[in-house]
Amino acid sequence: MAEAGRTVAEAPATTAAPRSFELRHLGLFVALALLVGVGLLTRPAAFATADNLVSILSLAATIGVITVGATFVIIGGGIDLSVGAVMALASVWATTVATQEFGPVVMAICAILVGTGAGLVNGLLVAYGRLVPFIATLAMLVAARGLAQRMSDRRTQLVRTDNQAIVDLATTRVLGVPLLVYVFALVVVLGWILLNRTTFGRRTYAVGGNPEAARLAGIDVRRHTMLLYALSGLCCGIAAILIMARTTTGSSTHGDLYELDAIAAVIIGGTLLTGGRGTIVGSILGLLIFTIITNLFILNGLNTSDQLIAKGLIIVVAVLLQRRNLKERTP
Amino acid sequence: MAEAGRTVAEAPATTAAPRSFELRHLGLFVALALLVGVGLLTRPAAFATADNLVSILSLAATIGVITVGATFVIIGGGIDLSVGAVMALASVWATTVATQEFGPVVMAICAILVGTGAGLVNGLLVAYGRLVPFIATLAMLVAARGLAQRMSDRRTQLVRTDNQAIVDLATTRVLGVPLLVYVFALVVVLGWILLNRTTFGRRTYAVGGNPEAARLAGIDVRRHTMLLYALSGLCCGIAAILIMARTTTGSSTHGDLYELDAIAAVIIGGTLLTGGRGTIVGSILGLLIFTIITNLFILNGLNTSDQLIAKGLIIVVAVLLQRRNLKERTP
Amino acid sequence: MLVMRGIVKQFPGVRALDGVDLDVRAGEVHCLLGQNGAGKSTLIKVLAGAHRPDEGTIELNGVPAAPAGPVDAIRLGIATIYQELDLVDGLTVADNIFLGHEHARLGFTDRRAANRAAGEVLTRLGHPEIRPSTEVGRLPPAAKQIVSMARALSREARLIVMDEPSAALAHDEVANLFRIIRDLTARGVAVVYISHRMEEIREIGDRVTVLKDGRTIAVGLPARDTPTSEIVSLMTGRDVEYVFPPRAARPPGEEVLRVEDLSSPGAFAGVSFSVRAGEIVGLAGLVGSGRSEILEAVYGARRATGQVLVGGRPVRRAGLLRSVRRDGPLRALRRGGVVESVRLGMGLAPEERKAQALLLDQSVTANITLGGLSGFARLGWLDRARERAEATRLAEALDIRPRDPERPVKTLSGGNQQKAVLARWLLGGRRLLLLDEPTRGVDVGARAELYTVIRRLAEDGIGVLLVSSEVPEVLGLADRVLVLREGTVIHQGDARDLDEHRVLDMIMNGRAA
Amino acid sequence: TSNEPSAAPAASAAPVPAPSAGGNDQPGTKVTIGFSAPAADHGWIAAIAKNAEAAAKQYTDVDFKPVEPTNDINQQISAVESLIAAKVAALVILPNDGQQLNQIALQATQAGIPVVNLDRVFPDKLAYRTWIGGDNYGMGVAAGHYIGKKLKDKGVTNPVIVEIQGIATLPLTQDRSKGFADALKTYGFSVTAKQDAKFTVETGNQVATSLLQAHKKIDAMWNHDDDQGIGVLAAIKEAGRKEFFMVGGAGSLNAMKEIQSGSSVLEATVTYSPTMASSAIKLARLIAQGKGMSDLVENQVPQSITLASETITKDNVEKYLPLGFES
Ligand SMILES: Nc1ncnc2c1ncn2[C@@H]1O[C@H](COP(=O)(O)OP(=O)(O)OP(=O)(O)O)[C@@H](O)[C@H]1O
Ligand SMILES: Nc1ncnc2c1ncn2[C@@H]1O[C@H](COP(=O)(O)OP(=O)(O)OP(=O)(O)O)[C@@H](O)[C@H]1O
Ligand SMILES: [Mg+2]
Ligand SMILES: [Mg+2]
Repeated sequence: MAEAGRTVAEAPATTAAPRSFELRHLGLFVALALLVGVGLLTRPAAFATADNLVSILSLAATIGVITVGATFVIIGGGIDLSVGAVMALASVWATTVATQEFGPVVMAICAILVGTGAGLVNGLLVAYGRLVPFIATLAMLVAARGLAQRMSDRRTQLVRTDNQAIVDLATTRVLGVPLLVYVFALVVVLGWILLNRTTFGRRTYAVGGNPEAARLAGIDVRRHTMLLYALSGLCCGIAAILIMARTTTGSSTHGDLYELDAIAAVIIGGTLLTGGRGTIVGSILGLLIFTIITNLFILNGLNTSDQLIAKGLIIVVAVLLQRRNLKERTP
Repeated sequence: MAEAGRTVAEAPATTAAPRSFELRHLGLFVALALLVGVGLLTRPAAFATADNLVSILSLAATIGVITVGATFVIIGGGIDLSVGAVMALASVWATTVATQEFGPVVMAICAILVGTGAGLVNGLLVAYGRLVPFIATLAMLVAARGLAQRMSDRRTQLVRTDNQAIVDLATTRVLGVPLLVYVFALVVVLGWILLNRTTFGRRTYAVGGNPEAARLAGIDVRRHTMLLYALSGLCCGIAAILIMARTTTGSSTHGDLYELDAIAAVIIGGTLLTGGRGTIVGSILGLLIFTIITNLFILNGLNTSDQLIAKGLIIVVAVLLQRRNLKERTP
Repeated sequence: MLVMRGIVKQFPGVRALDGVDLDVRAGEVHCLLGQNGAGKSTLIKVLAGAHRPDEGTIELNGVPAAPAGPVDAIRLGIATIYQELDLVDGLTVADNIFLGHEHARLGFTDRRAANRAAGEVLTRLGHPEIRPSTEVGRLPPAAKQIVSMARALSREARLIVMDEPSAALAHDEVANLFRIIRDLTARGVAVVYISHRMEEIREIGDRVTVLKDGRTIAVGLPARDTPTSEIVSLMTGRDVEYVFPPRAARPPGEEVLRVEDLSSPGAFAGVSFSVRAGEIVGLAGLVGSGRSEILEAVYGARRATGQVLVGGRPVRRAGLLRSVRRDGPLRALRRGGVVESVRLGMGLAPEERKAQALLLDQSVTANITLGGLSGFARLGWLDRARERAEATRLAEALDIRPRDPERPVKTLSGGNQQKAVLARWLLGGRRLLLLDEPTRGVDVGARAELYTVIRRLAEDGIGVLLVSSEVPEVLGLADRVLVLREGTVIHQGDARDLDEHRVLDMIMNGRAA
Repeated sequence: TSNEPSAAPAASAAPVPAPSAGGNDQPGTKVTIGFSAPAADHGWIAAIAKNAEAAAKQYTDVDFKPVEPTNDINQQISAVESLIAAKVAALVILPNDGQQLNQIALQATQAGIPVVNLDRVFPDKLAYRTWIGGDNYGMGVAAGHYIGKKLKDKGVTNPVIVEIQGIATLPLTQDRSKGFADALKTYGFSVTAKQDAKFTVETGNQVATSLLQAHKKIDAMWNHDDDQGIGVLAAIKEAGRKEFFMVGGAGSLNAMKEIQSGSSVLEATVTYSPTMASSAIKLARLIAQGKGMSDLVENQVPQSITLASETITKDNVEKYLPLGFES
């Protein structure tokens, strides 16, 4: 009897071995390699320097941290449009006169609390208020920007010189690499562990892939959803610290359109907008592709219009290269 | 065939009549009514005038036309981020020196062709190139803006006085209402008919609701998907004509962030981002809510920061009012 | 051990449960029977905490225990295998099995321990070949069903509820399932078992509760001794003869389908056969023997080498059974052309209704007419009145309940959803129907009606290609039978020359008859 | 594309005196000048970029090195970093936000690269060698005086004065509004309503449409920016409103033509000329080559140069037409 049943899953088991890490992101690596090739060809002296690499990573750091949070939300079946605005709000709040009184540590904590708080509100609206994520976070986007403008009186707030420790994140280098790149790397590693090695991560896939199944398996889908948005907000708070470091300011204009960039990076990285599938590594690779494109343009002094056209084409080509990963299961 | 024992099951059939039109959009109407109430209370003289009503409709017309196209795409399970950029490109192309030589009719045709063409490219990329819609249309957004900047050399292109017929759409009034509002109304009615009374519309729901089922039922899902994006592009072309009429210009800056507004209106109107469900009427009501909010703010002289905060709150409240329609099936 | 009393559950517009009682003893297999839509799934969802009952009490071992949610039910020792597969495609087999009670320390998962434990459970279920690290989305339906079972078994449950676990399983798998159930009951675990297959009830069941229209109408009947006819008449309120309609006297007409040397790597190879007008051809084989794949390839929905030749274009005329032009030469089907297949008069009722066939949010009408929309349209303009009339007629013919064609399909019970899938291709204008497990989840009464309908279709000159995991069904309904084993046809011949035993022998042991 | 000679004359390239007599324009050591500005989705900014490029083209001893314009501060920082890494001889920076780019400008200065700060100012004087820019406050003052005087002359009391601002979060917007309010105060007037648009034709049109509904009778309107002014004028025409007069800002060619025609409500505009970019390049070259300005007595280029905001009306528009930039 037992043997008779053997055929049920034999074929798939052999033919469909889980795609290994390298294979899954092959397309992305190819795209990256091509871009690097272009860089080496067009600007050999400027592109391949350690300095330029550091510059690319510094540029990617802020939005990279946000992308980690966005990956969680999207794998969990949601979307967070408010990331840029929440980061702006956190940066403004942390640089108000009142906050700056208390020194850099309190400023950092303030940014993180504001970010997490806004994320929590998103989470409550989506999970318990049952608002569609797109709308709830759009409302947050709008409101957070408004609030940031109000708090800052639409002015750019400088980090005071006695709180220079914040800015040091961008200027102090260890082994030639600014501290904020380390922060970025740390967030990526922690995000990866959380997603791949903890029950929280497993459940995120379940909640996004089949919420009804997750619920029936005894997962508190609402609470989990709420936590995902809070996590995204937390990342925005950390990103706020980084942007304060890089720009030495808090401003309501920070992070404009970050939401589109972050979501695009996540999707290019192979995460499905419908949830349930995706990887942190893919998202970060997707983001690096975007960042390197920009860097290449800067190095080559292309004019803006042509840059935009080229960027559109490159995105299409990059994604076609890894089409196999992205194609939906429908025809 | 079998007669016995059917009574219990039959009775409920009568009580579960499909929710009527009014009921389905009840929440939206309540939200609209509330806004109108606020308008009447705060600015009785300015708000309730025929003039202001016309003003609101004129403001809504351009993006309204785009929203109709976006509704189709989203019901069909896709998303179109390129709408604003495609409209800008169409407006620029139609106002180039070369095009303007041929008079207003050719300009209008040009705008429509450019819009439809860009939409077709989107459709090809999504349907046959198998790109994720978000990415394909994001690439189009970027590229179309770049192309528009290049064509216009980043200048605002005025509609020449001998092509004033285009501008007349905004200035000529019939029964006190500018022509472009009629164009808007016409597009809405045609869109409604297409969605609700034709096989094309029915297939749109099928393609968005379950593409695999649609395919196995003999629908050419790819072709249909392509047509949906082309339709969205067509709407962008029409919108380009309206924006040329209203601003007397073609410009690469037109339609900035229209994509977010259009998608938000569609979703507030009860269409699911996952596809397969939604209505044109809902989208238009959603859009009117947004337009009236802005109008009210300006009538009341609110500053932008407060506007943003209030807008965020109002969106949440409006959606909570019709939560029943929007709530996802998951807990 | 479990006592449910007066359970009432109201859905918008439907009283799904209207005072149901259920008693289950420890260590027994308690069968729950009832027509499609009787309320079986709803009842067990109440039990599993997935639905909150409007009225009624639940007692477990004499203690009131109304689960407030799935977590609660699990804690009370109730594990459930749901009718609709409830797995997460993006996760591995092991992750799915332990979802909600992961092997973890301080939130960190122990992947190796989970894989080991999953492997153990799967081995216990007789399926060591399902690898714990495989992504569930890549498994065929039968394997998913096994994973669902593994998941229920992985909880230390005192009561396991199985909602039509055998629907996706073939004969040998069912035997395997029964072995496991006996195992469980021997250890004092109670099992609530739902199935529409009478012979299963007789084999495994101890006692039977019958539901009808949301009410209990018989409690604790002995499963082995109650005559089938009595149970069926309790369920349906009438006498149903569980027999197959007589075969057509007329010889079959000309070929409507010829398949030549069809192969698809990894699924099947060198398949050749033909279907004539008025003929029902059955495909028998184990789960995984490639039957669904053959149907899909014939339909143009899957890449394959070889040739598929299809009869001429049908005349489009609405009407249940008379609508096919019987002439026209065979023509080769373009590969990958479902659209063309449909245009040429083919229709496929696929295996997984939810994933492959239904628009869950849409009305019954919209689902039925999806395949033949252009038949109701002129220049794309829909004639909605005619559409609704046709759909209503078909819904009545197949007894889809509730009898409301505007109701969203997702609110129908599983069996009624299946009927809606079939109704789509009965709309008319078909020359060749490909039916993949058409009676999965359909109750006894409706099943007999379905058989009649399929036979009538054939009599009207339509060719039918039928896949079913129930050998008696294939033998009783088909004119000719193809027996498949591991992707190759090992026998092809008249159904009357075969009996169940010989077919089983062939598909298990590969011995050609 | 941008340097076709035919496109230049009336429009972008500011009329720079031909390199000749004055010692300043004589070729010197070859210098590379880096240039970074916000993305050109606005006529004024586009003119800035073009003027800078055109000015650089005039000199054989200047290697012009522009980087990707962007509206994202983070990316502009990166762009400037790349220019520092390329070791240019001088930098011309029009920051998206002076405060936010201060740090990186400071780095450039510390790396020995003189920075010419164009228009939006860095808060830290150590961050730049020279600042050249327009006078935003003065622009508001000019507009305020024009409107105040005219209304006073007409004898209007309690006038309805409407202000349409540019991007609200830019310091320059706040400066302009302050100047406007201060000037009006001297006449005893104040702004009745103000709303901000986003420097685009479309937003100008949208904001104006609703503002016209909010105020059925207006006496005067100041619109900060001639680019968005096209949309504002279209809205005014559409509403058929004529009872008020309007003052523009920046000084685009379109606005000047409207003023010249005398047929629209636009009576005047106050300049904020993108020619400053040409001057900035010239200054950067001089600084890099260690020269002074030949018309000045000093040996070195001055630390800051503020352009005056001029008022263009029908009477003097002829003179300004060649300076107008195409929006
Ligand atoms: N979520 C729901 N909303 C509305 N009605 C529902 C819902 N779920 C079930 N029903 C209705 O409740 C009744 C009982 O359905 P249930 O699924 O329990 O039947 P069943 O006995 O399991 O049938 P089957 O044998 O076909 O699976 C049906 O009429 C069905 O249409
Ligand atoms: N998603 C998949 N990935 C890889 N192989 C698959 C997949 N689905 C099915 N197969 C393989 O294809 C073959 C046919 O599978 P399938 O279960 O559909 O057969 P079947 O005879 O139609 O059985 P049933 O009628 O129960 O569906 C088997 O070898 C199976 O393992
Ligand atoms: Mg059921
Ligand atoms: Mg199958």
